[in-house]
Amino acid sequence: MTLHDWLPLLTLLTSLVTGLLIFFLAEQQVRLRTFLNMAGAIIKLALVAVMLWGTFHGQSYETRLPLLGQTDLVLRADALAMLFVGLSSLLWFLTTIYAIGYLEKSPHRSRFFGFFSICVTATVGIALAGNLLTFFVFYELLTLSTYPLVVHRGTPEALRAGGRYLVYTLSGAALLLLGVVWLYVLAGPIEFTAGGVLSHLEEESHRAALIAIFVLLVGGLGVKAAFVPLHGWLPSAMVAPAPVSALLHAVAVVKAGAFGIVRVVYDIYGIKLTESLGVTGPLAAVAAFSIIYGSLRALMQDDLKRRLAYSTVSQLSYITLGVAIVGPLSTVGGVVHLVHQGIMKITLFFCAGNLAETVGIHRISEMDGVAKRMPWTMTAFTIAAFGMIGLPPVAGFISKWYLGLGALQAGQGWGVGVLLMSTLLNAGYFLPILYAAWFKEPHAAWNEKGLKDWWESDWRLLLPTLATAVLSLTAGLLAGLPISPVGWVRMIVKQDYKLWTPFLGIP
Amino acid sequence: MTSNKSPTTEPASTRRPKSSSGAAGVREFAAEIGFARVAFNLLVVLLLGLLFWTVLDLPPQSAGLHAKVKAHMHVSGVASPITAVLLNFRGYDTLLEIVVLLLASIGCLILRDAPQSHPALAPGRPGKWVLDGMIHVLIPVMLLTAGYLLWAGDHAPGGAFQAGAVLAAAGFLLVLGNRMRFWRTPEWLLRLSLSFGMIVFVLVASVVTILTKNLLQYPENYAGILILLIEISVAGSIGCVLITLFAGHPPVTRTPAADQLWHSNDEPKE
Amino acid sequence: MLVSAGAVSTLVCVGGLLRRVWLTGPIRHTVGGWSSPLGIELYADGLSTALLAVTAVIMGTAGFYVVDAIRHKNGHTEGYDSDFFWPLWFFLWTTFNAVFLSRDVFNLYITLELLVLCAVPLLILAGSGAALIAGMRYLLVAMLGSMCYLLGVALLYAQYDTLSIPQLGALMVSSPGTAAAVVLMTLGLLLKTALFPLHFWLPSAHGNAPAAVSALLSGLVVKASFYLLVRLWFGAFAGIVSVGAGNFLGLLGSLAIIWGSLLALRQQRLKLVIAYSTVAQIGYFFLLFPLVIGGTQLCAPSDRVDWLTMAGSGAMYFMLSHALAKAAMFLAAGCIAHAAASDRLNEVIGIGRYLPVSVFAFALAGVSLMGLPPSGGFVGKWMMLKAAFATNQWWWAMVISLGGLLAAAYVFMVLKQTVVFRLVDIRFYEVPRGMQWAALLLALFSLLLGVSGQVPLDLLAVGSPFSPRAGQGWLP
Amino acid sequence: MTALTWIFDGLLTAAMVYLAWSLLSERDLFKAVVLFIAFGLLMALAWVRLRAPDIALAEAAISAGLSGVLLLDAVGAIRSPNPVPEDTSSDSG
Amino acid sequence: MNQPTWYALTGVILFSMGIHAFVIRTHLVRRILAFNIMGSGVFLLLVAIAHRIPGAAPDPVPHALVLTGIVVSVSFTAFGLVLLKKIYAKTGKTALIDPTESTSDQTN
Repeated sequence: MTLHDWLPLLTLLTSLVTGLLIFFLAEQQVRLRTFLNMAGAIIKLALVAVMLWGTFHGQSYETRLPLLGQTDLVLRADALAMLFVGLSSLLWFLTTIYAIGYLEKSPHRSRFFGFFSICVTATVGIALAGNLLTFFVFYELLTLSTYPLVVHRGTPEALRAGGRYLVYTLSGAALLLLGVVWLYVLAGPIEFTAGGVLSHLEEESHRAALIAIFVLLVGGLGVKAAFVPLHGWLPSAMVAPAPVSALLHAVAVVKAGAFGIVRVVYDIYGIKLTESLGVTGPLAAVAAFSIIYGSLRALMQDDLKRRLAYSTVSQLSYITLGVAIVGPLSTVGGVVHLVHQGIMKITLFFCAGNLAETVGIHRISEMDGVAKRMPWTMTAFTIAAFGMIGLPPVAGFISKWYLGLGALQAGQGWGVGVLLMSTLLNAGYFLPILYAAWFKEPHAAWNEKGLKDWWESDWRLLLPTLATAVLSLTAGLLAGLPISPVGWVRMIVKQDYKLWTPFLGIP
Repeated sequence: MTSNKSPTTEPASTRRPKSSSGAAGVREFAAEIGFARVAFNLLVVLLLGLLFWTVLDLPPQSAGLHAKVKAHMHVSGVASPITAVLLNFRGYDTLLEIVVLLLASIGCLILRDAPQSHPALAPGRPGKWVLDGMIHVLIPVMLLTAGYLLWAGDHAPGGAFQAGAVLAAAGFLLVLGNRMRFWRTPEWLLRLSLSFGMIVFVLVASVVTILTKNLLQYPENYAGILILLIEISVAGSIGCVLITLFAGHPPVTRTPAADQLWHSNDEPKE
Repeated sequence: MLVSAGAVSTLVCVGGLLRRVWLTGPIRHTVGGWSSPLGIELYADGLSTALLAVTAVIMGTAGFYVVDAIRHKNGHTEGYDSDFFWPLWFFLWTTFNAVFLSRDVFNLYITLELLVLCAVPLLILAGSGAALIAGMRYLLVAMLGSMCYLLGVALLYAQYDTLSIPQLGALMVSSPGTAAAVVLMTLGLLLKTALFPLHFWLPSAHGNAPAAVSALLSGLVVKASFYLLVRLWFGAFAGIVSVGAGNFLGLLGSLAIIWGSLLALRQQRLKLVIAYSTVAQIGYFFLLFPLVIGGTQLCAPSDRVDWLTMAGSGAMYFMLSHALAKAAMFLAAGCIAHAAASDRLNEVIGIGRYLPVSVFAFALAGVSLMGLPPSGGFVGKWMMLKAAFATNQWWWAMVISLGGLLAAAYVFMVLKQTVVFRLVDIRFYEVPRGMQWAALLLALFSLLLGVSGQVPLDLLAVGSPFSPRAGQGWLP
Repeated sequence: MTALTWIFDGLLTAAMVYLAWSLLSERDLFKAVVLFIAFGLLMALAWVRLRAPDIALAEAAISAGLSGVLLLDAVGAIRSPNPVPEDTSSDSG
Repeated sequence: MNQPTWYALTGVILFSMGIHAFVIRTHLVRRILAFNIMGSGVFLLLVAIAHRIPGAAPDPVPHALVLTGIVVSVSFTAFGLVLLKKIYAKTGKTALIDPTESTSDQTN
């Protein structure tokens, strides 16, 4: 058991241990709690960096713990896992700083940060999962640990939102469990291996069972990936504090669902089997419908966070669209959007939280001329908004470009149509905000919350926002380098699916 | 064979109408459960038929374990087969049974109210001299029979339980004749007498188990004596337990709460 | 002091037995040196040792809870301080050990009687009118149940002249007598296990008992008669029990899950919610019968062996983790009732701020009841689901997942109450730390079962009653 | 089976069944308990007929004697000072 | 139709009457009576099967079982009656028709 076997487990334990320790801290031990949080985040980042460097050079890390009969708990750091782990640990570091600033005087902070760290543990667990059982274990742990965060404020509507969240996620998890168990019975203990493992089952007349299992799995994951019929819990969960909706509902929880679908399609069924089963068509249709529907609903929202929530619903389905359109370029587009959307969306939520905390703005109608009061926050907001729409310098453009090209290459012209329509809709619900913020005059005095020192608001709220904005910019600009998210995804696609994709599709 | 058992629900309490109050409620309640009563009667008749068929179908000539018991009688240390089975071959059952008796008496002691006199037996009840006469005559005879039964237990019908029962009968007479303020006995004496039988049995069992490395296996030549020892202590203890079950619990005096409740809703028809 | 000495010594013995069974396989001990048809046999295989271990853990922790409750009694102590409490407590513990070890049908009759006679006085110690009536109802049900069971025993002895389960299993042939015996014994045990139509006595009994006692009642007493039913159906009656009978029990189990959960959602008192949850979870255990018995015809003969032991040990695993979780839940409810001086749900609103440990214990136990991953319940549910799919009985899989969701409904209904933010700051009684930590300890044990999956499963497989024996049992 | 024993057994069993039936459907509790004691004695007779003297002794002493006394005491306690007429009308219970 | 079968049949009849009365009657004393009748029925069956061979001595094992059974049923009866008296003293009820208010306000 060399160090390489313990690294995945260590990354998992850093946040779990800090979480459990924080649970037992009294409310007023702020400095100790902050230290623990920061230490956990930094150690995790360091470990992830080591593993990233190692995976880049072909080193494999795997921890195997006996859990249940022949299937055991497997934590494996393959390329796809490292992408998601990197994203979530980096953003956890930034969100912790943000949360410390955001929850300055509120009660129950020990309980909050305890569950917050357990959530991140679950997300890292989902990313590193080596087989479906491990994936399911952490998938459930994520549901359980996010519930206390959603109902953190204890207000009646928080409880209602929590109840709704539970109903959706637990029934989704029940579907997923049925699918997973049926798959284990059919195919025995299977692991995530590039190219899929179920091809041998296809000719043994298990087609109907395989399709049923696929529907169960994607249905279960779809709840968290916010497909349209199952997305109801996401907007109502916006009642949670800003750091929660930022990290969890923009990055960790929803990405878990999308990541699960990527795993199921690529690492369990394999792209050839999914295509031959004919399930990619309906999946693409659902994704397209979610994109359009999400954007339309976002147009009608006046509350800033609810509009961002519906935009998440639509952006998430890009990933599923990329997965559903069979082809190397669209795969790269879909998987890389997982990272890009994460960075951009978290910036938007940070700005929304910042606006709410500093000047008490919750509704878009109140945002007239807010840029004069908070220029830095609004520049970050603008960069992220441009990225969402898909304007070139920011990361969003890259993934939309790949998706479009992939759709054309796979002969699915309507895909490009959907992308164009959604880009227009994105512009439709982001540009008015920017126009109001930058060019309109503030019609009422801001009710200052007294957080303004020589920065425009508390530094702990502002710095993470700017950091993520810069990140989404650099991810767009330096897309060519191998270390950038796009480069990493192209390496995954080359390494795992034997298809080399030229940069930006230009051969 | 599909198990044709349909659950015998307790119709009286599962289908209680919400507002059963007063005689009207009960009458309408009776009508309502008519159907369930008929179904249940049918079920019982069905069970009866199945049992009839079974009894008629039992193997006619089967000696059961008689042969095996006879084969091991010489080792069991007692002559009467029943006592042998009871105390040697299935001694574990008897041990548990003594604990059952002890627990029943503990149950009664828990429910004991503050001791008061037993009005039913207030002195001067009519016919008292008949009771006194009986006590003078019967008690010594009863004690004698109890002793005999105990002694005869190992070779003739009789044994610990019968002796204990006779002792209890004697105790009842004394309690009814107001000669024994049973519930004024000091607490420790009461508890010791109740658990005496079990303590002896357990002591003997543990000593024997340590000796022969096998639970409740009496060494060959001591079996008879040990069994007798157990029987004596158990008989005494059963006597005390049964008396406690009867008299340890001072009489129920109508508490005011019960009176008030009693008249609020009329006596539910039993 | 004496109490802890007794508890520690029993724990040591059970530990020793566990190690022996783990190393050398099942142990047979003939009481009094007489072999089975004449004498009584004690038999310790994997399942009984696991149950003994779980009983020792629950009794020990609940005992610690009671000791702490007595030491800090402020007013209401729910009858723990009666001087008959500890004798009854240890008699109950001895009876559990007797039930789980004995293999003689009549001996089991007496141990069941003992169980009732220990449980009812403990129940009555609470002293309230409702407790007395609940005790009486439980006593009557137990009387009816044990008398039916005894008639079954009489019929079996009449036909086969032996009372030991393994021998009965070997001799048993299908005949009216055996059919009557099976029906009667099953009916008796169903009454005592409180399966759906016969469950009416359980909620009032478990709802009104003192917290530690209802932890034992729900956690263990109900399981003893279920364990006995499993021993009989897979030991003695293995040869003649038909698939229809198995499915019938499964059907009753599913109805129990639905009925118990729905009623649990409508209760006003915390203890009654947990009591009805017991009624529902009992339904889970009974799914074992259709899975194992039904499974013989429906799944491919080649891999039948491991699926049967899978379903069997899965249900047993679920039972073990349910025992721990339910005991933890009742102890946590005891702490909450102790603090709020009443366990009505609308009076415990916002208690999460004052009793974080007990609420966390309640949540952990709830996780195990729901069968969510980190807990032991998940392992049991996972194996039962696998067995259901392997034997192509997918409808039982539906029932299992539905049960999990319903369990989630009533657990979160309670948790929602404790998380609510209360503006008015009402005074809760101070609950001693020992009581809260006892509840948390049991919940952590239930979680431990979930994490250490493999070790208990191997223990359960030692001499498991579900592994088919050659030439006999349900393997045609 | 000689005719005499056949008749005796038949009568004994018929009496027992009849006694049990009337005991269970008796309205007045006190009468029911008295009938129960008589039933206990008949049972003792039955044990003797089945060549089980031990059980005859035990049955007579315990179930007829003891249970009878306990039941009588309980009925006495139940019967309140102003006894509500026991033999009430519709025997629904 | 020899003597043991005859007694076994009466035992079975007694058991059925007992179980029928136990479930139908709601008055506690009646139920305890029915319980005793059921007990006598079962014991009658047990002893009847112990004596099936006309010539030989009866098989002692059922006799021991019946003795134990009698003692157990008497302890149950006694405990039930004491509990009944206590319930009567506390609540004035002698039947378990409707669960008292403190258990659950609707049927179980």
